[in-house]
Amino acid sequence: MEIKKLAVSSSPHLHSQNSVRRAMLWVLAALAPASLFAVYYYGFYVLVLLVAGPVVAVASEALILRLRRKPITAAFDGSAAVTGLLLALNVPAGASWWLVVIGALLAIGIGKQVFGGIGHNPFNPALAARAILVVSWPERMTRWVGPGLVSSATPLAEYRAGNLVPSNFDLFFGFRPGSLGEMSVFLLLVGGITLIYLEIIDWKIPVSFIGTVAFLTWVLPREGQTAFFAGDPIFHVLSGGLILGAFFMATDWTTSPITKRGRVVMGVGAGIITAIIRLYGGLPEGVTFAILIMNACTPLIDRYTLGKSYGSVRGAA
Amino acid sequence: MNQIAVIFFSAILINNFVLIRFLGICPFLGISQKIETAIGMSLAVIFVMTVASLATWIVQTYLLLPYDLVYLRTIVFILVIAVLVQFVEMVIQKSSPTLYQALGVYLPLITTNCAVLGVTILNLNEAYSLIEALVHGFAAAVGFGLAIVVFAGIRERLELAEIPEALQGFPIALIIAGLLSISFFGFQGLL
Amino acid sequence: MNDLKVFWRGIFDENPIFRLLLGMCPALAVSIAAGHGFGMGLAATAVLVASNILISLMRRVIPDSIRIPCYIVVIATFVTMVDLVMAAFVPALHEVLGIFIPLIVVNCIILQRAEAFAAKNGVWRSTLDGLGMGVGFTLALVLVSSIREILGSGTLFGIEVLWFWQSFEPMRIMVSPPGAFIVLGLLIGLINFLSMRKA
Amino acid sequence: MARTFVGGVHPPYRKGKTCFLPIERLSAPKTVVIPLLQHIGGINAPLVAVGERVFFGQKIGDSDAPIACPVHASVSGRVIALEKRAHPNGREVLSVVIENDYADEVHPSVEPKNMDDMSPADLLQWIREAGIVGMGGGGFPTHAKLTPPAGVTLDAVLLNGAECEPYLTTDHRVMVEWAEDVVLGLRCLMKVTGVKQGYIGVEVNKQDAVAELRRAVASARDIQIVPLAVKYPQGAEQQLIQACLNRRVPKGRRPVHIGVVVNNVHTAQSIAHSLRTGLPCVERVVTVDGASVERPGNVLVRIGTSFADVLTERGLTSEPYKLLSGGPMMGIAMHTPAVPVCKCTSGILALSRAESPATEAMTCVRCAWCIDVCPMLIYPTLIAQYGERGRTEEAEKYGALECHECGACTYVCPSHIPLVQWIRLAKSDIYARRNRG
Repeated sequence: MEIKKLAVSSSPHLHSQNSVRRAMLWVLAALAPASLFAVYYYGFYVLVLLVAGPVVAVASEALILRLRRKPITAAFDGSAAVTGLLLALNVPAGASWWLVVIGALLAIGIGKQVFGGIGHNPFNPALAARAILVVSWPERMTRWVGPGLVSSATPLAEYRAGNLVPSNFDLFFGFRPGSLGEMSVFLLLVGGITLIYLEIIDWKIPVSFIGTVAFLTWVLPREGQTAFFAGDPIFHVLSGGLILGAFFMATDWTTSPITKRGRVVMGVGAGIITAIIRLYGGLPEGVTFAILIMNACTPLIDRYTLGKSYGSVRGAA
Repeated sequence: MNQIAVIFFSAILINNFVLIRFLGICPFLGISQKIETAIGMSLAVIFVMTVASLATWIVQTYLLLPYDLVYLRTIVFILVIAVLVQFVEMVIQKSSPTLYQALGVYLPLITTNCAVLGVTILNLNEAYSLIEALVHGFAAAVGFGLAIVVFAGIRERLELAEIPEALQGFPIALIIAGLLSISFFGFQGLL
Repeated sequence: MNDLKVFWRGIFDENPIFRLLLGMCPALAVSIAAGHGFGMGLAATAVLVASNILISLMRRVIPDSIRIPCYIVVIATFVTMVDLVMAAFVPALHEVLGIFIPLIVVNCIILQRAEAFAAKNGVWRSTLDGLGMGVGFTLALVLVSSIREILGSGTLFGIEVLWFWQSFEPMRIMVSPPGAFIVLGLLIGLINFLSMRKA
Repeated sequence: MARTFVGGVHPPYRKGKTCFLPIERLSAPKTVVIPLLQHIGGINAPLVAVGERVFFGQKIGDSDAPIACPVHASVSGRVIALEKRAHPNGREVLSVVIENDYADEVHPSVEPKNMDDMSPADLLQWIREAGIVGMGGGGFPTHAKLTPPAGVTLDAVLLNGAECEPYLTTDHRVMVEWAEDVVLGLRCLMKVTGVKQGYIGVEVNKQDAVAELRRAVASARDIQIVPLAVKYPQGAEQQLIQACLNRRVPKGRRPVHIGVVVNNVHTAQSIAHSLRTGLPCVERVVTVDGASVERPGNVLVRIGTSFADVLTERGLTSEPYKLLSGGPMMGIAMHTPAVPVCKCTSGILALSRAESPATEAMTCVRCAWCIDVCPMLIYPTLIAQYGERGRTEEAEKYGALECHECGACTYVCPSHIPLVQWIRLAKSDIYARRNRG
């Protein structure tokens, strides 16, 4: 056998066959159970929202890439779909469809493509878009509904008002009003732990984030009270967008620290901000803003948590 | 005491000078390419704004208010700040060459930093006491520093990004500032 | 450069906000509504023209070493005059523009024009320059604030303009600080894009 | 409990086709091409001329450079050319081309040695004269590793039997079949350095090798077999030292600076073999594998045999997509099969396209997997990105110069960025800047 042509390339010559697309498909799969639960709980309308998010996100990404004269294949790497789904999971079930459409456009446009697309955005696109929606149409983004789209208030809002809140059982399995994706803590945990097992996300961020919120909401008195160590950490962990945020949004590769210690700093920082906003702020929920602020701090966190290299040891001639 | 704490946290988080009040935008956008320079600028601004709050409070209490010259506040304050910055520069240069090396280049730029003039006029409008004015000046500058250092971190990171050509420089900086400003909305209603 | 060019370039080629990137603070802060932007633009134009004229007149008298403090005093004087005039005749506008009227003193455009143009040119050309820059600044402010007002309130100069779209729900972020940053950023980007395409 | 280091990856082993096959001797080729540079250091000057007859084991190139190692004729015959030939390092290197007369007439100087009769200094000299270099792939002259810098006392000799590269089973077979020689070579190295404790680190997937070595060491206390976790790059010098001795080599230093000497097991075996027979390093074991190879296996090859000759003898089933010298993680892709087997050629891999797929690089998404797996605990993606933009200061700050190019980062990168390639570029830019400065 004669050898005519040989491919020459730099080592290594093996690859793990990991890809961004594969990881993103896993994230979508991990979000699927919680998404389907929302459809089951609220009805067919939310399926429209959950499909509209990814579809608009992918389409707008493709369009913008086209305008930028970049290969539009990048729109189908799954990251835009994840952004779109996360955005849809972050609106209340009673939200109008156009909120999801505008949100997905903002997420991809202002949140991602202005910075050059995947890998470059400093803020989590879905959360940036959600924050814009919350500030723009606060009533619509807090128009919570129960099953059958009957108007209702979220547990956190009830808690704030001093009203009765659902049992921890209902909170854990998702039988309560909330954003589409924050309903079933149980199913979110299944998805999140799968991603940790697959090493797609690092456990340090969710664990430190949730742990900090639990600790602070236990220790600190809520507004208007003075007793320390009298909070209800289990309620705070199970309600609101904490589980969704901690497992699926604070762990976003591009916008979270790349150093191991930095990820703990990110989780703790987001936990502190979330707890403070929930206990003393003007909004009932603070996960979105907490993660956005930590996103902004990520470059600084990376810079000041750089670890020592293998060779950074003293004591040799 | 509580009032002081409210002024302090409000000036940093809720009414952040740069992100919510739009004061000090020029240095915020202009001197934020590197984290080191942003830190240097922040320290200089913290120093000058605190001292300027003190100086203008004295001028306002013992000169403007007794003699009914409040309408001259703009001219008087800008002169006070200009003189102050010159004076501070000279003192630092003589007393601490290392500090001068760190802050020296930023000092002349501060005269035209509207955050400094802004804080003194706000102190006057709010009729703050001396302590309140000092805390407000200091906290507003800390808020400025926080914003500019975080911002510089993001900009340093974006040096590696493939930002569309038309958006490079100021436009992208403004968009980041906008998103940063939204993030700070979470603190609304705190306190 | 002919006189007309001196006037025109402040409006397009060297528009203070879009091209020189000066005077960002007022452009962001008072652009909530077109009316505010217009008022701010006129106030800044008045100061700009007046200070350009006076500094041009005194350009041989002012010693070089203390020129900046002198300019600032001149500008501060005019700002105080504008401040008082507005308080007397348009108190409502004066109220909403608030601290940003005295802050015209440290608006970089005015000092920059004094230093870069009025100190080196005659009175007539300095007047034209001030006027051009002022009009450019005003137009830019009106543009930014119109966009924010339409999207954020559904009105323009306080008049309902989206009458054909009854279900429009104002995007309130446009009238809050983040909206200012984002709209101005995208506008400058758009203008860069258009001028790059032309070039 | 198997020991290991921080970081690392788990590529597929792909050792199954060759690891149970005994070493076979490959017939000597018609001509051998012996490069005058087969080590790290200064190139040798030729000691023979075209037309001259040379003996088997005759020294044909040597140098006065402090770090250099002579080369020897691996056949007897006539020198037919002295010219630049393709070399596995990718460049062209001055080489002695010998036409084999198949007489294998041994050079008169060749006579067996007895280690016990020789002083450490004699042994050190012999290791140089026998042309022994690091046979794991590094190619650093062995004798140059054995002299500690002033102020350092050597206290450990480590043999590297990790063989963490996929496909390669050279060291594995050497340990299984020639365990006595490996142990004898280690004792020789210990005698030269005056070190009382020797270690042999072996990944635990080679239980037969561990058993053979244990048998060879028997009850002796001076040599310890260290079981190592199966993880890439367990066989990299720094990682081996971390795993076996829990020590680290400081930045910019070599193991010898912390009192450790590390050698490959095949190197140790070669030392023992050269002492027993008196023959210098003229042959080595090479793993021949890859989907395009008809009869994969480990072959004992004369130095200077071309890859083409080896592949002809073992057969090709299809035209290979890539031809590698070394393992798939750190090996070099050859542009021609005419390159000769050198002392540090551990494997010849003729890979099909399916085994080594080409992928298109995308943007870094900051997943930080490269950072998590990096055994040197540096920041591959940042070095690569700054390196790509020519910003050497940042590249250096994030650890470019510590990278030993194991390829773990590139292996895991979900964006398929050729990180090692960019880091290599960054390193050369940093050195270029230093030389200018």
